[in-house]
Amino acid sequence: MPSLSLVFQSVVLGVLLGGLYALLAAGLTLYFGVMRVVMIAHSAFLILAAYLAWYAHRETGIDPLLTLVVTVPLFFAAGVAIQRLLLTRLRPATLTMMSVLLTFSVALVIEGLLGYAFSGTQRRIRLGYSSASIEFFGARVAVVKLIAFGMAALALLGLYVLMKHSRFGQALRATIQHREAAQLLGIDTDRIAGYGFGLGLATAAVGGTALSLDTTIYPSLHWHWIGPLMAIIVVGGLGSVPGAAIAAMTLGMLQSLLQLELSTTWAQTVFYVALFATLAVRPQGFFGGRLAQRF
Amino acid sequence: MRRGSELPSRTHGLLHLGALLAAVAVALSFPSMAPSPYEITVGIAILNYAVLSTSWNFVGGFTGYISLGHGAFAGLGAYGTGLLTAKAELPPFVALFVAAALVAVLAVPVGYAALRVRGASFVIVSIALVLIMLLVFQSWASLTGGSRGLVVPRPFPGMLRAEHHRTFYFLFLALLATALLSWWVIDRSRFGMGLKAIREDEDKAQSLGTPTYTYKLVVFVVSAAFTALAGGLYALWFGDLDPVFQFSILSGAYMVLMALLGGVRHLYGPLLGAVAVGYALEYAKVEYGDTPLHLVVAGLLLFVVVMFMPDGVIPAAGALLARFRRTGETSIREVTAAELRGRREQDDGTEVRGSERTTRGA
Amino acid sequence: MTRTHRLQARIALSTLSLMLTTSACVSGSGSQDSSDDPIVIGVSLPLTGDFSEPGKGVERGYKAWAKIVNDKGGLLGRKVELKILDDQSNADRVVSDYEQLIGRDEVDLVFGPFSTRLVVPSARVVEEYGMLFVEPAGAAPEVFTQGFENLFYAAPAVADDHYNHLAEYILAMPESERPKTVAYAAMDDPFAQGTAYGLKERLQKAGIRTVTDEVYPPNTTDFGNIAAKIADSKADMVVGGTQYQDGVNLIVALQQLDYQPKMAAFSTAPTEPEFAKAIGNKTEGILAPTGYTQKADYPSNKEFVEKYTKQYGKAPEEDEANAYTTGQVVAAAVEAAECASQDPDCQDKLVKWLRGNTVDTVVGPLKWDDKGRPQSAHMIQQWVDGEIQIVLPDAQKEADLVYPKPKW
Amino acid sequence: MSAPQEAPEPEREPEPSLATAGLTKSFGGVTALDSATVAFHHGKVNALIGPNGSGKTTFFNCVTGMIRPDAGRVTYRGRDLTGSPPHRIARAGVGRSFQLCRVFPRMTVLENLLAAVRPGSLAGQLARAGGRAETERARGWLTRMGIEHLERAEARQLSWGQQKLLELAGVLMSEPELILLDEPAGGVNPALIDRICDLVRELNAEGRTFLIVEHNMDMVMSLSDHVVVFDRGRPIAQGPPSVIQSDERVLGAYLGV
Repeated sequence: MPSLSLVFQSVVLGVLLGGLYALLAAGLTLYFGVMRVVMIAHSAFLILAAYLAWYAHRETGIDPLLTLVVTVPLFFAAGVAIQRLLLTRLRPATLTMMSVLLTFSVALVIEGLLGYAFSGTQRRIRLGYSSASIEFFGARVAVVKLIAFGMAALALLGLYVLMKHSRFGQALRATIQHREAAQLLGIDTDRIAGYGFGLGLATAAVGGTALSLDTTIYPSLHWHWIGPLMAIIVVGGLGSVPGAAIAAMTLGMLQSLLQLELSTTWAQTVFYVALFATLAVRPQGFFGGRLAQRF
Repeated sequence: MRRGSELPSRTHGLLHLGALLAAVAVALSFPSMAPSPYEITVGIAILNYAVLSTSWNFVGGFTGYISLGHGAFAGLGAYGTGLLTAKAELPPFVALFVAAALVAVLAVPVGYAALRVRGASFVIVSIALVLIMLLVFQSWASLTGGSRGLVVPRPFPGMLRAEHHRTFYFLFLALLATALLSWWVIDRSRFGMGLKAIREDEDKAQSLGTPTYTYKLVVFVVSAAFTALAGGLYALWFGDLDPVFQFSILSGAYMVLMALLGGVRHLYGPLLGAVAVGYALEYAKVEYGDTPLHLVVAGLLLFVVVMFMPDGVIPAAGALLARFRRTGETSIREVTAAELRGRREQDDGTEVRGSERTTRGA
Repeated sequence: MTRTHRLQARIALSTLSLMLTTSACVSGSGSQDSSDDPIVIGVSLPLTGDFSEPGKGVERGYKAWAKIVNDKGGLLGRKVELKILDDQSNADRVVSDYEQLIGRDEVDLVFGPFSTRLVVPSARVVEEYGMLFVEPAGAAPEVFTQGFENLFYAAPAVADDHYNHLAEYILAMPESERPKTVAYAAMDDPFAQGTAYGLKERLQKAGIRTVTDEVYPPNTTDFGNIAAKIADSKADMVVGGTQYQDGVNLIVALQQLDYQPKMAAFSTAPTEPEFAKAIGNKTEGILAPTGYTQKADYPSNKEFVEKYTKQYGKAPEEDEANAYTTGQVVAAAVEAAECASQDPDCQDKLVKWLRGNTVDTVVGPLKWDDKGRPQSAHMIQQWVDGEIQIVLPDAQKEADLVYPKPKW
Repeated sequence: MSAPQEAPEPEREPEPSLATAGLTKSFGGVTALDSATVAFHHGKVNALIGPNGSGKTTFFNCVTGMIRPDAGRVTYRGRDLTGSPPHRIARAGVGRSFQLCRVFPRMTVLENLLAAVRPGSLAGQLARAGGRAETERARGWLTRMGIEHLERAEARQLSWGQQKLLELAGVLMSEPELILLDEPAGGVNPALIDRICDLVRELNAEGRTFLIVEHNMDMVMSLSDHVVVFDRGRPIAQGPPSVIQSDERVLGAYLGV
C-alpha cells in the first residue's frame, strides 16, 4: 500500500496535470462546438507554442512566459485564418470527415517543419527555478508546475468570464448550441465561428507555454497529447466546455493515482478505457452537453 | 449499377480487359525482371501498401467513414500471427488466418463503440485504437515482448532470402487480388448499394429501410479482417515486430492518403494511390534521403487532396478529360436562381437535421 | 459510365508504365570488383526521426574513420568509400536499406546502424546474405540471443555488464555501510533497461532490497509521479536506466522533491557534455558508466581524438568512438583476411578471423564470445568537484569514488 | 388534453393508420411535442398543418424513428413502433420524404432508386444490384415521374424540382403503404405543384395512404381528406378540410391570437 503522503502527493500532481488538460480540452471543445470539427492539429499547435517559448528563451534568454504576448494573438489569428480560409471551403456534407484529414495534414506539416528546424532532439527550457519546489501540506510541489497550473487556471477563468458575461460569449454559446437559431437572432455565426476557432487555438498557445516550463518537448510529442484530449472531450460530452473541464480533472487525477499501483504506460490507458466505456454506455458523454446526442 | 451493360460499344470493355490483363502480366513477371532482390522488396512494400489501402477502402470508400486507425488492425494482425506462430506454435499460415479471424471478432466491439454514433466519434475512436494498442503492446511485455520486439519464426526455414522475397511477392499479389475481387463484388452488389447510400446520406438511407448500423458494422469487420491479413502476411515476411512501428498513426494516415489520392470511389483507386505514394516514398528516400521533410510532403499532399480533389486523381483527371470533350451534359441542368438558393439552403440544412439526429442502437 | 470505363483503362495503363519505370529506374548501377576500385561500405543510419541525434554522432564517427584510413592510403591499397542511407529511425526502412545496399548497390562490406531496435532486424538481413555485421549500438541482451553468427558488437561491454565495476565496489563495502535499499527507474528500451537490470540482478543476489522498480515509455515527459514514488520509498540508492533527456528530467524531478540518496547512478545522460547545464549544475556525486574516454591512452585513441577534433572542431563522444571502433574492427579483419568483397569465402574469412582474435581499438583491446558479445567492462565515472572523472576500476581512476554522495 | 373536434363523423368509421398516444419530446427546456395524441386514416390523404415551430417536423422525426420520443407511443395499423429504428419503421411500410428534399447526390438517378431495394437473404445482399426485374420497376417509377430520360445522370445534376420527383420515386421504390411527405410543395413552381398533386391523387387511388405536412393551404385543402392542426406540440383540431377552414382555434393559432 502506498503511504498516505504519497497518495496526497499524487492527488496534488493529478490536479496540476488535470488543469492543463482542462484548458487544452476546452480549446478542442470550442472547435467542435462552433464547427463540428475534430481539430487534430490542436496538440501540434500546442507543441509549436512550446517550441516558440523554448526558442525565444534559448536565443534571448527572456522568460518563456513573456512569449505569450506574441503567441496568443498570433495563434488567435491563425485560428481565425484556419476557420475562414480552409474549413469553410470544405463541402458541408463531408465536413466532419474531411476536416479531420485537413487538420491532420496541418499537424503533419507542423511536426515535419519543427523536425526540420530543430531536429528530433528532445528539448527542455533551463530555468533558474527549474528544480525549486515549495511545501504544501506535506506534499512538495515544483514551482514550475504551480506556474503552469496557475496559467491554465487563469486562462480557463478568463474563458469562462468571456463566455458567460460578454456579448461575444453569448453569441458564441448561442452558435454552439444552435447555429440556425443563432442566425435567426441576427448573430453572424460565420464570424463568431472564426473567433471561436481563434480562441481555441489561443488556449493551445497558453498551454504550450505552460507545458514548456516543466517538460521535455520534441516534434512528435503532439501524438501523445491528442489521444487523451480527444478522450476527454468525448467523456465530457462533445461540445460542452464545463463537461470537458470536469472530465479533464477527473481523468488527470485518475491517471496520477493509477500510477501508484501500475506502470506509467498502463496508467495512460485510463483515457482510452474511459473513452470506449463512454461510447458503449453513454455516447452523449457524462457531463455533457446536448450536442453530443446529435453525433 | 448497370455499368457496362449498356455501353454504346463494347470496345471500352475490351480495352479495359486488355489493360487489366497487361497489368496482371507485368505484375506476375516483375520478380523475374527485377535485377536484384532489393527491387522485389520494393515491390512487396508497394503491394503491402496496396492491400492495406484497398482494405481501408472497404470502410472509407463505401461508407465515407474515414478511419485513421487502421494501422491498429494491421498491427494486431501482425502480432496475432507472430504470437500464434511463436508462442502457440501454430503453422504460420494457419496462424495468419486465425489471427485475422480474431481481429475480425475484436472489430465487432470496436465497431459497436465507434459506429453507434455518427461522424466525429468514429474518427476519435479510430485514432484512440492505435494509441491504446501501442500502450498495451508496449506494457504487456511478458506476452508481446514489449519494446524488445517479437521475432516471428520464418514460415519457410532454410529458404534463401531472394527466394523468400519472391514467394512473398506472389503471396501479397494473391492477397491483393482477393481484396480487389471482394471489393468489386461488394461494389456491384445490393449490399454495396446500401453502403454507398450511407455514404451519400445516412438518414435518407435508413429511412428507405437500409439497416445502416448493421451494414456499417459488417463492412467495418470485413475491412479489419483484410487489413489484419495484410499485417499478418507482412509479419511472416518481415520477421521482426516492434510496437512502435506496428501501431503507428502514420501508417494509418498513409492508407488514407493513398486511397484518397487514387480515389475512394474506384476499385483501382487505392492501388493506384499506393503505387504512386509507395514509389514516391522510395524515390524520395533514394534521392533526397536525410531530411524530416517527408512528413511535410505527406502533409501537404494530404492537404492538397482534401482541399482540391477530395475525390482523388481519377475523377480529377476525368473532369479534366471531360473539359476537353465538352459533352452535352449541361442540358440536364435547368437551374433557376430560386432553385440555387434552395439548394444552398439544403446544404446548410444538413446541420439542422443533424441537430435532430439521435443515437441508435442495433 | 462510358467515361469511367475509358478512365479505368487509362489508369491500368498508367499503372503499368509506372511499374515499368520503377523496375527500369531501380536497376542500374552495380559494379565489378577490381583492385583499383574503392572498397564500398554500406551503412544505414537514423539521420532523421527519433534516433537522429545519436545517429548523426555515429555518422561522424564513421566519416572520421574513413578519412583517417584514406589519409593513410586506404585498406589493402584501396580507398574506402562510405555509402550512408537514412532509415528515418524506422525498422522497415533499415531493412530495405540493407537490402538495397547489398542487393542493388553491391557494397563490399557493411557497418551496423544505430539503436538496438534497428540492429536486430538489420542483422537478420545481413546474416541471411552471409555478410559480416559489426555494429556500434546493439548492446541489449536480445541482440545476442537471436542466433546470429556474423554479428560483433564493437564496444567494451553489453548493456547488462555496464555497471559491473560499480556492483563489485558496492559488494566489497562492509555490510553496515552499503546502501540497503535501491529504487530503479528505467526507460522501456532494451538498452536502457539492460543497464539498470544488470545492476539490479547483482545487487538483489547480494541481498540489497529493491523498493521501487519503475518502467516508463520513451515518450514520457513528465516524471513527477515516478519521482514521487522514488522519493517516497526513501531508498538509499537510485539507479536510472536512462538515455539522455529522460535522465535529465528524472534527476530534475527528484531534485524538485528534495530527495537525497546516498548513491545515484544514471546511464548515458551524465556523460553528455550538456548534462551539467541541463540540470542546473547540481551534479555532485552522480555516477555513470562509460565505455569511452577521450583521455584513454590507447595509441589509436590519441590519433582518433586529435584528428577527429581537427576535423569537427570538438572532441569525440561515445557514439562517435563506437562508430570509429566498428571501423577499426572491420579494418583489422580485412587486413588479416586480405579481402573485402561480398564473396562468401571472403566474408567467411572475416568472420572466422574476428572470432579468434583480439583487436586493438580506441576503447581498448576487444575480443568476443561466440555470440558476438564483447568481453571487457565499462568504466564508472562520477561527478566530483564539478567535473566528471573516472573512479572505477582502480587501474584507470582519476579520482576516488565519493560515498555517500553530497547533496544535490 | 387531446380535444378532437366534434367534427361530423364520416359515414363509415375510418380505419386507423398511423397513430400516436401521448407523444412527448423536448429539447433542453423547449417542448417540441407535448403529449400529442393523434390518429390518421388508412387509405386517405391526411394532412398535418400548423404554424412554424408547432412540432410538425419533430412529429415526423419521432414517428419515423429518427429521434426517440421522451414519452408516448407510436403505432402503425395497430403495431407498436415506439422506439424502433428508422429502417424497421420503413420496413413496416412507412416511407418518408424530407423537408428539404434529400436524394443521394453522387449516385445516378437509377441508382437512387435501386438503393431503396431491400434484399432479404444474405445471397440477396451479395447479388448484383440492378437485376432486370428491379431495374424495370425502377424505370417504371421514373417514367411515371417523367424523369426517365435522366436515368444515368447524377442526382446532384438535377434541378430542384427534378430532385423532388426523384425523391418521391425513391420512396415509392421502397414499397411503402403509408407515405409521409414533408412540405412537398416547398420551393416548387406552380406547374410542378399541380403535377405532384396529381401524382398524390393517383397513388392514393391505387391504395397508398398519405400524410402530408404542408404550408400551401390551397394544396392542403384541395388534396386532403383529413386534416390535423398542430399548435405548440399538440393537435388542436382535426377533421375534413371544410371544417378546419372555419375553425376559430386554427385561425387563432395561425394569426398568433
